[in-house]
Amino acid sequence: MKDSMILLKNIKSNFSKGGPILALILLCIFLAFSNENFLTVSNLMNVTRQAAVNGFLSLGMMVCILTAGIDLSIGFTMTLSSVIMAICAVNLGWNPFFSLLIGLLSGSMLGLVNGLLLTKCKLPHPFISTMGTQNIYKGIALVITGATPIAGMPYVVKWAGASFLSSDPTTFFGKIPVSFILMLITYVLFSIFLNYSTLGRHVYAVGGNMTTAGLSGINVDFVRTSAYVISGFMAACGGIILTGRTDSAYPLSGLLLENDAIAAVVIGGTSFFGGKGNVLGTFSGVLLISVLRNGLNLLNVNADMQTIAIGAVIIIAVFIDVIRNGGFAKVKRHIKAVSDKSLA
Amino acid sequence: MKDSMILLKNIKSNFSKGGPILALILLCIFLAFSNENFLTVSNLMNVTRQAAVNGFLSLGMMVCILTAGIDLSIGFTMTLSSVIMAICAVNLGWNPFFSLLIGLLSGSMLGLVNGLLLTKCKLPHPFISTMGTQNIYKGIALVITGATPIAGMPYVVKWAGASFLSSDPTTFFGKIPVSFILMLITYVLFSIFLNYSTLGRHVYAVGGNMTTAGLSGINVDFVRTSAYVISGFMAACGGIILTGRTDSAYPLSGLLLENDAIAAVVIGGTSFFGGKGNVLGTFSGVLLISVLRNGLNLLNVNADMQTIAIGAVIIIAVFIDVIRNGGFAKVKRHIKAVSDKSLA
Amino acid sequence: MLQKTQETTESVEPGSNAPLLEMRDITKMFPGVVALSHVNLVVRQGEIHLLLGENGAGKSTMIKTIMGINKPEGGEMLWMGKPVKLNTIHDAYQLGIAVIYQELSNIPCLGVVENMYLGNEKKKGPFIDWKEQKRCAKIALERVGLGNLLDVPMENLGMGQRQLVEIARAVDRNAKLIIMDEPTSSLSRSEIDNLLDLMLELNRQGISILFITHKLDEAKKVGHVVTVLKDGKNSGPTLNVEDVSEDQIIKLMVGRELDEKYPRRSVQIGEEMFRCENLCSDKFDNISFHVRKGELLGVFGLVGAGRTETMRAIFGTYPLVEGDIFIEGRKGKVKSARDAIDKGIVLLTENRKEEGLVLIHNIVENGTIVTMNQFKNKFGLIDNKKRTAIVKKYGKDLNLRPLQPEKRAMDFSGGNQQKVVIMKWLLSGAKVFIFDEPTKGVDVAAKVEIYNIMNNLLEQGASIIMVSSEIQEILGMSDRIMVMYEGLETGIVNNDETVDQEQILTLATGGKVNER
Amino acid sequence: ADTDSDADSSSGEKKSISVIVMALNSDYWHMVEAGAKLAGNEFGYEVNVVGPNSESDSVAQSNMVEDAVTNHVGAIVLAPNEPKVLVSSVQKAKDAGVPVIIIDAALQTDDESLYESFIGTGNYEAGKTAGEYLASKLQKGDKVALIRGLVGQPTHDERANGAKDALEAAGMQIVAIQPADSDRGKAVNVAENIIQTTPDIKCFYATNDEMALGAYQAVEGSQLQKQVIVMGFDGSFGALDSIAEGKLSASLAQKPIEEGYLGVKAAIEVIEGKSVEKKVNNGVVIVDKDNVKSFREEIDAKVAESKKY
Ligand SMILES: Nc1ncnc2c1ncn2[C@@H]1O[C@H](COP(=O)(O)OP(=O)(O)OP(=O)(O)O)[C@@H](O)[C@H]1O
Ligand SMILES: Nc1ncnc2c1ncn2[C@@H]1O[C@H](COP(=O)(O)OP(=O)(O)OP(=O)(O)O)[C@@H](O)[C@H]1O
Ligand SMILES: [Mg+2]
Ligand SMILES: [Mg+2]
Repeated sequence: MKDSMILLKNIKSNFSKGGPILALILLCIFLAFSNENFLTVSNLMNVTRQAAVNGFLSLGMMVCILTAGIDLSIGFTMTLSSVIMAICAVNLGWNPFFSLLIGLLSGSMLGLVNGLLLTKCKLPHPFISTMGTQNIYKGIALVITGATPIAGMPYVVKWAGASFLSSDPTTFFGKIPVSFILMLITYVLFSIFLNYSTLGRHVYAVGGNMTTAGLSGINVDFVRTSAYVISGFMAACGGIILTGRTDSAYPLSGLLLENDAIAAVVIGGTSFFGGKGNVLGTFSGVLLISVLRNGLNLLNVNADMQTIAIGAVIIIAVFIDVIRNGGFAKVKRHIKAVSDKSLA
Repeated sequence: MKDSMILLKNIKSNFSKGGPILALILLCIFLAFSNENFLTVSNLMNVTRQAAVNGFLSLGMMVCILTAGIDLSIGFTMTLSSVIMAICAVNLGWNPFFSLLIGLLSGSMLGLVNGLLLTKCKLPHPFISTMGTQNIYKGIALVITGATPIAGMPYVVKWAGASFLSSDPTTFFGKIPVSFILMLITYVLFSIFLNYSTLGRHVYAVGGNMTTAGLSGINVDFVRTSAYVISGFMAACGGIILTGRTDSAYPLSGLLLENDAIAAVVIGGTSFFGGKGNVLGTFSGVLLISVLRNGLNLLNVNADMQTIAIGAVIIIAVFIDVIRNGGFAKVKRHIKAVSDKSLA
Repeated sequence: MLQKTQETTESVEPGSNAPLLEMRDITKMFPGVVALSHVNLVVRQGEIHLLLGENGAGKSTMIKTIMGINKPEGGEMLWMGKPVKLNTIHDAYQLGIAVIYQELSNIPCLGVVENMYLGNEKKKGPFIDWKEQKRCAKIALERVGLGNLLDVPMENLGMGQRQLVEIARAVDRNAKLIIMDEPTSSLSRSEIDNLLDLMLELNRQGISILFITHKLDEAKKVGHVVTVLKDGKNSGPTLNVEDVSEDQIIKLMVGRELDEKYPRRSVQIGEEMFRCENLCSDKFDNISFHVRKGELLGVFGLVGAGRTETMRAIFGTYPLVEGDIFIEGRKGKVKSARDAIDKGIVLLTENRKEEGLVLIHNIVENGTIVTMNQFKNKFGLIDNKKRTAIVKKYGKDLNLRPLQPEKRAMDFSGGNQQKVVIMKWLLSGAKVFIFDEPTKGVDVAAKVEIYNIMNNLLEQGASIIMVSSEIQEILGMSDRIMVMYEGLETGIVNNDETVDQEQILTLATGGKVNER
Repeated sequence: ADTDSDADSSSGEKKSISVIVMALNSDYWHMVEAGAKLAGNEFGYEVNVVGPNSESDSVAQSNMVEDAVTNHVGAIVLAPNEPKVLVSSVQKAKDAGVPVIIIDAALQTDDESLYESFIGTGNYEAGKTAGEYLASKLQKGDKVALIRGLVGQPTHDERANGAKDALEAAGMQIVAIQPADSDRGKAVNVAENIIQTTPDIKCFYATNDEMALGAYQAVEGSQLQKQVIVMGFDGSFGALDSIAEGKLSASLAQKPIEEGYLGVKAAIEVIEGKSVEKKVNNGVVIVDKDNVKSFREEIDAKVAESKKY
């Protein structure tokens, strides 16, 4: 009896959390009616696979935004770390797993630089510092590759980025991409991390009110720095997926990827002012963007129109969230008050 | 006696405002020693001319940032308004001045859309709404031009963007670009606007504390919307200069221009949290970026290294400001305490 | 380094006079300010120690120094007789010091339990042990009377409840010393009484309390000893509360005697200036009152009674569903703050830092934010010289200290900040002033100055509506008193000899008294 | 082309040549750089190769032209990344007496006196050649998809349009023209999505090699590599490797090394007062598995040589 009440409440609260899911479902319904290929298993798996890279980046971005920050360098952090990994694995011929580790480590280090610029050098806002490092990381990636892609990734990288659970494409598992499963696992882990670990909760606290968090004995600098390290690490993960998927690490791969990540996070309902947001929302945001691009391709929409559609969807998705969350609260309150009055 | 004291104080206070000027001077000194062509009149005028477009965009961006906002669509607002102007003037053959007016008007309207999305649709942060409109404006510009440039601008546009005060290049005035003078005039006007007009002061108040401003009878929505209209208008001005300079309006002209504008504004000492900043700072920021790019070109630094240099300069310039403003007071104190300790 | 202290499990006998915390010769400087200069403070075991002083005297700075947030330039700290040096707040917690800061330190978007354990989570392995946290939180919250609020987000609580959560946090940490920096400034009467009772109860259990407040009556009610700070220095030695009178304490704080806590005025009350009838919204219903020229209408009620919303509705910044407003007898509608200002109604919000000032801007900007347009010269440009001159003049009249127009609002003390807010409204030439909690967090001397300003206004023919949760202030200043309870008007009484505190409090808790 | 520029005072030493490419962020332009350096060395001139960060940044490129003029270079070799936008800066160079050689993409102007010589094929023509090649490998009515760079970027507009016109003329069915912003990762997505709607696709043509390699990745992922031809543009090293491995079917190479070499050579000739041809068509090569080996060897040799200096 009581349990079922709680369950109901939980479902309701989860659904009310899920504004972006609503936008996602609407879009899917529209696409299902517009193109018969959209709702096929192979296409849906297609979408999930295409979501993976942005999926990883968005998680990192989300953590930064939760602390009321932002990481504009995320795209080229990804590029630089994957390029470093590729150099180790391909040019230097080192052990693939060791190279992978180096890649992940470089990503974290690049994130650390962002974090330290913010907390130790006291740069006023991560927008600036990461805008700076974005350029620096990009430049370094171009310099160390000589602007040439590095092809021929080791098997483990290709496995992560391009393969399926089973090698037989006729079976069910043969249709499920490894990258999507990896992404799913990461999302679950992140959900646990953000909800049940000290650092995770501190991320919310710092984003909610930095001064208060500091006065409560939270090491704010540590939390903020960690957010950027996590972001760098996730970027490196995304880099591995992308490198595997394209079988090459190329120095411009990160171009503008931060925009998709920010869009996914914000569409997912994370507050731009920090402290509020959840993994499920970001997940929906990531899928929404992926579905959108897939749909535009399936419908063979003109290139220029695609740009417009993407802009419009960003605005509409956020707007739906605004309405749902009572951003028009004042208006609503007024309406409610008026109607209460007329009933009395 | 007393006057000279005041003068001294004024200079000091202006200089302390002028952190970015310091960075600019340092850079200029360095370049003057590294390349004999840097300090020639013709090159300096070159720099100023190259600064003009960003100069206009940065002013608009600055007003938005002063209200604690941002206008990521500024680049494509510029593009779309200049493309509209070009269509009127070239394709439709309308009166040049009338077309110019339409261009400026479209810029303001596009800005108005940004403002209304923020204030009427209550989108949470201009970062999102202008990221959306950026894509939309870009798409529209591509659609209405069919993705091809429009060349053959009327004389007045070319005069503004490409000509010199005098047509005789051997005279002094023949070396001074009209666009730079227009930019200078606009900066002076803006300085007056921001310091001596009600709306200008309200921009600061709203950025400093939106709630207080609202409760003090300031129409916050109006001020914020105005900021984006101004930004749109300035973008259109920048568009005219660029169109004149290149004698063509092309649909990708706005790509990534918002980054340079943001960088100039923030390097110029405007607070990313709103309410603080001045025109002189932005001016130095604009020149700094322009000098930097010019210098790197003169020194034949290759593109990758230029990217790195620009990233580094963004960070360093902001860092200088942090130090100057005593952001490191704590650190300094700490160092002092430690050294006191070790001496004792 | 942090010195480990012995864990003493048995509670200390109250009255035993061993020093618990000693701050010796503390000096703390901020750029341009000496916040503390050779200050000594000894808190003994089992005592409630009052730390008093004017706004800006350095009380909060002292607290932050104790907690290791401020690193002092000079002086030392002793805990139970042993010198200690705190590097982080955790060191303080470790010793058994808990603190409730002046600015509430909770995070509204997180839950109550989570807020209690913020920075000090109970863990099971790498994860937070939510169950254990909940269990412990429940015990602590029950001690402060909030046992049923476990699952609520902080933002749904009232101010008083939030304050209690902070205390529960301190209790849960087994603190030996709880420091409270003005915990009562945003609480209602009954909440204050609750809190004071709780303090006495905690004290009985052997916990020492360092208590900062500007309300001397409550201070005298619970305090054992008192230390007064003035301009960052000790103003006299620590005294037993029983041995000193309120006036003596005030003299230590201010450096002179205050003539009268509630200065009298002689004003001829004139015709009606403002009237509202039947105001309704979601937070209040059926509010009708009027105020006349030269009259001060006090509005009393418990926190949450809906007074703020009512005033905001009059000021045009809260949606009004129904009701009429008359200004000087003429019916009018107030659509926005600007509209209200233009019609001569202004509102001093209760929250001066967030809603009254632009903290990063200077006094000239803040003072003229409402009236910018009045300073235009013939070219339509704002005349900054004129602005500065007027602000200086008004600042002088209001006794603003320091009188530096270029100084940022954030660098002024609370009372002086309030004066800046008052200045901006004075400049607007309003006729009806609504003061919402005008003396919240303001020291005794500054309070009197603010009362004098109000009296001046009344003498010049203005009308004032003063919302306050402090009954003395209401009784001391009002001509008439309106009382609200849960959004309803429970009575308007003339403030003459026949009115007493009990009557008003009865009204404020919903009881009825004959209307006059 | 003799000039009255004041920089002539330093007549004793040889002037430098500034090569300004569309962007210095791909193999292609690095090969142009190599060719340019080669020529510089051969004739004993200092050659500086610069370029903006992105092929769509025409303003930066205009600035580079102006800055080169300021630097009193002897001549400018320019690959304009916008055919109209760059006209005004070339005009400035001409006004200052600095001769300009255009390479790779044409400058769209009526005033041919602005530049001394144009060396290259033009992207539209090259795209057409690619289209014709593909048509020869396909059956009439086969389904073809085009993956292109940023919309509004003239290079890619022309490459796409040229191929489209040729393919349509030969009776192929073009099922999609979709943008992938010259990015390999995006191209994989786009190609995958196109395969969803058109599983019987016969050919992908991409307007640069990066996108072609991405498209091939998608084709391979769907195990269609046997039936689908994937062709790129540029003849980059990655593409050449892939062709050699039998993956990518072909790439259209515009002979970047020659382009750089001939551009600088022409510039030197102009400086030394010799006359140059107004328009040089240096031709294109379609590299496929038949000629990839020889083509690669030739390039490697030249690059190695240019690296020596
Ligand atoms: N972080 C800081 N930077 C600069 N000055 C400061 C800082 N904190 C406090 N001050 C200054 O130190 C002095 C003491 O301030 P403090 O907050 O301790 O006063 P207080 O006694 O708590 O006053 P109130 O009763 O208003 O809370 C004031 O002049 C204040 O302006
Ligand atoms: N969500 C909140 N965040 C911060 N402060 C709040 C919040 N809600 C209420 N307060 C503050 O708590 C106090 C009580 O607010 P509430 O709205 O419950 O009462 P009220 O209508 O202001 O009643 P009154 O003015 O009669 O005290 C006020 O000081 C208000 O500013
Ligand atoms: Mg204090
Ligand atoms: Mg209130």
